[in-house]
Amino acid sequence: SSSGAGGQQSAAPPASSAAPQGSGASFAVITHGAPGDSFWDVVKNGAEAAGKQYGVQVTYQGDGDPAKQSQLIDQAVSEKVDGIVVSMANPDALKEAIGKAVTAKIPVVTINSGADFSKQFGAITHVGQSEDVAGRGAGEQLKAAGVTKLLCVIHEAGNVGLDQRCKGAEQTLGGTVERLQVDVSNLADVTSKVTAKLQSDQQVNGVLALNPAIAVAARDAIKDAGSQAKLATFDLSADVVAAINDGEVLFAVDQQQYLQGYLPITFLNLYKSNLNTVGGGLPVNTGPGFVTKDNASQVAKLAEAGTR
Amino acid sequence: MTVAADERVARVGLARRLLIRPELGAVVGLVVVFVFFAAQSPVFRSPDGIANWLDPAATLGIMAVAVALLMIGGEFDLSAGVLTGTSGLILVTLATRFGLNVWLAMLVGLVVALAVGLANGLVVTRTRLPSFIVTLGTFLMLQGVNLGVTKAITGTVQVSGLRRAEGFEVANAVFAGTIDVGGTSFRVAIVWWIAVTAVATWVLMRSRAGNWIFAVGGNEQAARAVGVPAARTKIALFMTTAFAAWLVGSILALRYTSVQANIGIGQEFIYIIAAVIGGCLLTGGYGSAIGAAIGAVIFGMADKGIVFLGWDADWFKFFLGAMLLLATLANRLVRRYAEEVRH
Amino acid sequence: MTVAADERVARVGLARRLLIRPELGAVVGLVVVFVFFAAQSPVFRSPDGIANWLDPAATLGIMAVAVALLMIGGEFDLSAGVLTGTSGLILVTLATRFGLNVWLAMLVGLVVALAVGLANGLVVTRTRLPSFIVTLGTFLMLQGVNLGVTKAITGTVQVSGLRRAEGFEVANAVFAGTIDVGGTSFRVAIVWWIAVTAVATWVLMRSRAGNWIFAVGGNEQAARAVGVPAARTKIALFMTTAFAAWLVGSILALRYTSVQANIGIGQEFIYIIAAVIGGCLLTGGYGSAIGAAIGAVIFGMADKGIVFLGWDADWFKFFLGAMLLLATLANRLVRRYAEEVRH
Amino acid sequence: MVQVLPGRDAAARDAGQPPGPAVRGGGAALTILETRGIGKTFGSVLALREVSMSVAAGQVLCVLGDNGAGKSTLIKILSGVHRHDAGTYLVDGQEVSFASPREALDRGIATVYQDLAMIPLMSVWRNFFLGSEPRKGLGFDVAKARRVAREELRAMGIDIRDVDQPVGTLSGGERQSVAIARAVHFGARVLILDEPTSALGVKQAGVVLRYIARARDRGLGVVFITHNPHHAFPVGDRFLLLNRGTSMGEYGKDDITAQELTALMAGGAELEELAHELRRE
Amino acid sequence: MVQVLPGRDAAARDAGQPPGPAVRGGGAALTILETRGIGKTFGSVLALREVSMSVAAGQVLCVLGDNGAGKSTLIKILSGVHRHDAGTYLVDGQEVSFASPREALDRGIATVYQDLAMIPLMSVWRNFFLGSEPRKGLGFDVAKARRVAREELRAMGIDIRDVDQPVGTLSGGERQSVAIARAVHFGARVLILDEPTSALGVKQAGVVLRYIARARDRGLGVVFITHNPHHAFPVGDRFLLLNRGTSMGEYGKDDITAQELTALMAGGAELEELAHELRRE
Ligand SMILES: Nc1ncnc2c1ncn2[C@@H]1O[C@H](COP(=O)(O)OP(=O)(O)OP(=O)(O)O)[C@@H](O)[C@H]1O
Ligand SMILES: Nc1ncnc2c1ncn2[C@@H]1O[C@H](COP(=O)(O)OP(=O)(O)OP(=O)(O)O)[C@@H](O)[C@H]1O
Ligand SMILES: [Mg+2]
Ligand SMILES: [Mg+2]
Repeated sequence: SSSGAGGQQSAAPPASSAAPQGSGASFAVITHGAPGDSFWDVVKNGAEAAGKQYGVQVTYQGDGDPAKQSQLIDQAVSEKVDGIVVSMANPDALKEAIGKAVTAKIPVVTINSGADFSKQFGAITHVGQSEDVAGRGAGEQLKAAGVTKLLCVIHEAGNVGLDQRCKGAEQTLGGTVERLQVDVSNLADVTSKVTAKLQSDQQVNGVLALNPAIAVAARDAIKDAGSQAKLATFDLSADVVAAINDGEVLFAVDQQQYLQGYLPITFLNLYKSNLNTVGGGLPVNTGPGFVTKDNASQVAKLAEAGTR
Repeated sequence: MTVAADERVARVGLARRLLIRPELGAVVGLVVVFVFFAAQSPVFRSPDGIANWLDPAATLGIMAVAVALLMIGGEFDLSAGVLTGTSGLILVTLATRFGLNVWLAMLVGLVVALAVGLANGLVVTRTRLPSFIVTLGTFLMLQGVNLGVTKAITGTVQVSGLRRAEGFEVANAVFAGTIDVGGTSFRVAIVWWIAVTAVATWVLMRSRAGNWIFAVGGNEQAARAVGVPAARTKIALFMTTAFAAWLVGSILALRYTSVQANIGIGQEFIYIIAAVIGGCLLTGGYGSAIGAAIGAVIFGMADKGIVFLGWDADWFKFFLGAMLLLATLANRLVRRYAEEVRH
Repeated sequence: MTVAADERVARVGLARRLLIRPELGAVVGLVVVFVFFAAQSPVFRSPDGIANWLDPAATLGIMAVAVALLMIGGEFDLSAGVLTGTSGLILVTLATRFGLNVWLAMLVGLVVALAVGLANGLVVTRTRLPSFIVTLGTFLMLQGVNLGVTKAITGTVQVSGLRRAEGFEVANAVFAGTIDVGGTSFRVAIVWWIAVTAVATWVLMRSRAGNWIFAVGGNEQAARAVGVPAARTKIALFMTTAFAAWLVGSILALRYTSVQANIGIGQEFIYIIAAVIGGCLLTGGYGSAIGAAIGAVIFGMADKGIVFLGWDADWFKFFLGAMLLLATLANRLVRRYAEEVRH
Repeated sequence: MVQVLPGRDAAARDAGQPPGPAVRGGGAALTILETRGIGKTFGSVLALREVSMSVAAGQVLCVLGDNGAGKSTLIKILSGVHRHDAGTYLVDGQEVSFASPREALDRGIATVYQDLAMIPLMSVWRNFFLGSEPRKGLGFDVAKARRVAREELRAMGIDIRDVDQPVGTLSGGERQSVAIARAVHFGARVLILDEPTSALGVKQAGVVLRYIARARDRGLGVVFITHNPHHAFPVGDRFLLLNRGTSMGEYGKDDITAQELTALMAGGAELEELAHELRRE
Repeated sequence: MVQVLPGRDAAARDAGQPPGPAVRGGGAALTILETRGIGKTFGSVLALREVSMSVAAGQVLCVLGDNGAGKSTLIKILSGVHRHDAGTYLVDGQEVSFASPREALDRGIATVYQDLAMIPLMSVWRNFFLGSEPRKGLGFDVAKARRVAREELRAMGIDIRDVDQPVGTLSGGERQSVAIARAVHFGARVLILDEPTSALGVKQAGVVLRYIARARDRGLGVVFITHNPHHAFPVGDRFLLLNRGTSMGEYGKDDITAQELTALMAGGAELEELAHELRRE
């Protein structure tokens, strides 16, 4: 409810509005998000928008396997890019690769998770909001809405980020949190599993989806099961915004991940041209924000455009 | 001399004779899994519960039946899962971004899906590369297309808003609606699934094409040698799978009114699993459509049953694996009892 | 009469005779893909770039070679990918949470991995269920175990901190270190990969076991009929795959010093893909270890080459699929030229 | 090695190009199949070189030769499984190059192959009608297929317990009988049989020979491969001798005696002689 | 149907239980294999019922019978492919029930199967030594395997171009020759041959018959299945007749003439007669 959507929005003007400086620099964004993941797609959009604006080349890659992610960093190092943006879901695994980049004098900005290790690994700054902080925020909101038993729907078993979101919610909710594993590539299956859970456990009075598509499927499930459970979700889509407007979804956690793509490119560009660093080693926080019925209509268009 | 009077044939009970059929072995697996969950969870065996686990079994079943035909014909289609996504994306994109009528958008989706199936079939039969590798190529390429095109058109990884499209209401009722049976609403997809299974069974058992399918899967060279149009049969099978993918993709798109670009990835193996549980041989030439349909139910029941029992989600996959293994084993033991050493 | 003088044998060029070997077909695919990327990206062909794409090719290659042996023997192992995760999790968990020496923890991991391989082999040979379905069961069950045990012990879905464990330095150098060649550091995994390929090739071509592997994959009944210990051969193959999974799991764990519970899921198919690109038949009885190793390089080059070219990540899968298809097609065309109609 | 009787060879070749039509049953025989200097290479293997032959309606051509002589390869070219890569192949005087066995079948050429026989997992009746299923409406007339398959097999002296049995569980001879019964049932103009009697009992082999004679009398051309001179001589009208991939000449029945034929096939070693040798220890 | 000569049957059965040892080559013959009332059922199919037989060292037992009589099933029980489900099976007087062909091989029983022959994708020499690879250090003595395979085949009159050729590309007879050469090479005490001559040319078949005689003379017991009376009579010492899964009796060579044997095998129809019939149109 505190995201101040309008204000943040001006940070992402259309690419043509500022004259590109055309430094010819190239930056690599390497995240732990699988291609096609709706959260990370917005990060990608942010980074690319910044790249266009500054006239720098931005490449985006993502892989949930830390080994693959570190190989992507190695590749960027051998390509001698001018800066690397990396999300650290698994800092231990990336330590060596990031170390190599730092040794090669390539500036690194860490994003999303891994704030605690950012400075230690030699990154110039950290931009983001760790997943468990976002999860804690969601837990608080749900608690305020009276949820005592929450179903946290995990659509990718073993994904660190998703696990951290659930854990964060667990810490602040105060009630019990049950996990449910579903298969994100088969929504009929998601609906049916959430329904099954709601049918067999009448105590559940809250559902937390970690992906907008799951949220839509869970909404149907709540209807099918005739349950009164409250539904909240991470991240936005046009459908979710509509559902929030209709009161079917209580709120959506909005990490404003657009900034996690946009800002690091800005910082790296400034670092390259002007040796600026931001935050003095302290992380730059991008959220969490919440989209509720109050501000849903404002962000609806933006979500549809892929910037929220 | 009538066959029954042949002194070289031992008298065998009806039960044993029935159990020899591939699908009836699967029925045993079905019963085992059903009893297991039904005994422990009253919700599981309630009409509402049944409607619930039959729903995903239906969409899985439609695909499993088509994939089973293809497997009997000796080929795989790894692109089938992603193609459901492609069909859905085409439907929603055309209807919402280009203002096409839903039915017209579905037609375009069908044409594209059939074209993909045709391409798979042509490449497999022309190059004689294994279909596993060819459709793997298609699988990866379609994944890229789904994501790339969706992003290019919408700027996000999903398209939505089908509800407002023209013609949605009727199409939704036909493909994604529900029917009331004794106060419980069942998904209409179940009807489609039964229809697909019935047609596939008829084709396999009672049509010339069915004979050809078994033959090209059992021994393609021998089949060609007696004049079976092997290439045409295989191409038709790939197109059948593509058709099923279009049907399922449309059902899901109409139901959720939005489609994500990564939908269907990984499902291709679930289809194959359901077909194998239902008694299809991976090497081709053997299996049944009803078996595959039952395999889908077994998978669906095990998948949902674990949730009904409320077992720890972290161990979900463990139970699922154990359950599938047990169901297949029960199937196999029964068939072995029925046929003894026959292989 | 010497063979060369037989009037029924046409003279055939050396090139053609070489190209008949399964692995030399794959070499052509390799050259095609390499030239494609090297022509466009200087980094790709630089020593650093080569070290880059050889690194994932090495771990993939170790698995692909083992999986190729198993496929030549007529079986699949879908649990191989997850088993790399299991081995790594055991290593890191025992070394960090229970204070075991790294070497001891690796030994425990090896014992567990071999036990899983043995179990796969026993169930497949005893029940005569298709290995696809048996190892699918193991795959799911191991997934559940990986997640369930990791969560139970650490409370999260990953374990880390191996760097501080006793014995880490040496083990890391042996399994996950780098070697300098002309100023470029190559991963030591490449050496392991070459060693595994060499041993596997020797076994296949020059040992009795190799003869048995081809035979059980080509026609198990016929092989049994001439006295080949088919069950023992298959069990040994499953254990070989498990061994490779342990090796790769340990290499990755020592290198990244942490393991996520979902690691390795989905990799099983990449192994099979690499083996098939390298010329293995999915139906068994044909293939080579070197071919599989080359298949891994082709996959690794395509996978990393696309990134070097800086193509849009959204379309990544599309290019990957097209590349694999082209590489396999090149391989096939060359082999067909070499053998003409022989099938 | 096959030892060719000197003189005969050339004579037969002269006489046989083109072969004089064998008049039989009152009708003038027409040449249906003919090859001229046909050849086939597999990779580096020259399986067949420069073979010329012809079959007329109402005529039985026996193809004889050692193992690996190229008999099956010739058959497979005639029936469209392989495409020849040298020479010409004429059907009804028209040059052809079949892309698939379907095309040969459509010309009325039915074949029993030595090694491409059956689909083991399919039932007997499905195998029997494979590729030529009787229709009933849109579908496959299953009842008719079952009945005809059973009857045809019974007529051959093979009493299958159950036509629903998978072919893979039949005995070797039973399986071969199914293939022969099928070819005879569907053979329209030419019947090609590659060692059809090899796995058959004496009685069943006799039935097959009778079938061949009957097909011949009905005016079909028959190409018959066998290693058994006792089977070849009674039904053959002409004898094509292959050796190591090339033709050693085509003989008319009147040019050759049964003894000479046996001698040719056995390469000089007589079975009678062998019998003596075997008794001595 | 096989028509059994009346009286003979019972007489032979009396005389044959247990069979008198055939003295040959000066040594006293020992019974190696023996079955007593053996039977086998496949699902509902009774393939073999109550069959008793025996083979002694230095003796050739011919198993004769119509297609589907159960000959191959009997062979497969003897060589450990199937397990019998009735009666007893004795090797060297000891009751056995082989779990795998390996066990039979270890007892010196080598078999040529009718349908379980070769691995098509494997080369000739690999197939030849499959299951009994010559060692060289830790590995497989490839050079020796190649050489021996080529030599053994040449000795059979099969001149394979290239022992590296996949078996699947050999002709039917060449493939069968490889199986026979292998069994002869590895046969230690008993040689079982299921229709070994069916796909062979006259010359090659003669070589196989000579092999059988030679094995017999070396003191091996031989079980030989054939449909060709011209092959059976010269080498057989005893003749076991099967019909529709049951034994019709076991005959000594002296109890039966070649003519009677042919008559038994053909079920009364003589080939000579048939030849006449075939000439008439
Ligand atoms: N696909 C193939 N690839 C390579 N060589 C082949 C192929 N098919 C046949 N040959 C070779 O061609 C030769 C002729 O084979 P073919 O099968 O025609 O012999 P055949 O006369 O039928 O012998 P048989 O009497 O033993 O059946 C054989 O030596 C065989 O090895
Ligand atoms: N696995 C099996 N399942 C069912 N029936 C079988 C199986 N194996 C053999 N039979 C049946 O048993 C009978 C005997 O078969 P077998 O192969 O022993 O005959 P055979 O005497 O060798 O005949 P042939 O001379 O034709 O080779 C046949 O009728 C066959 O159909
Ligand atoms: Mg032949
Ligand atoms: Mg037999």
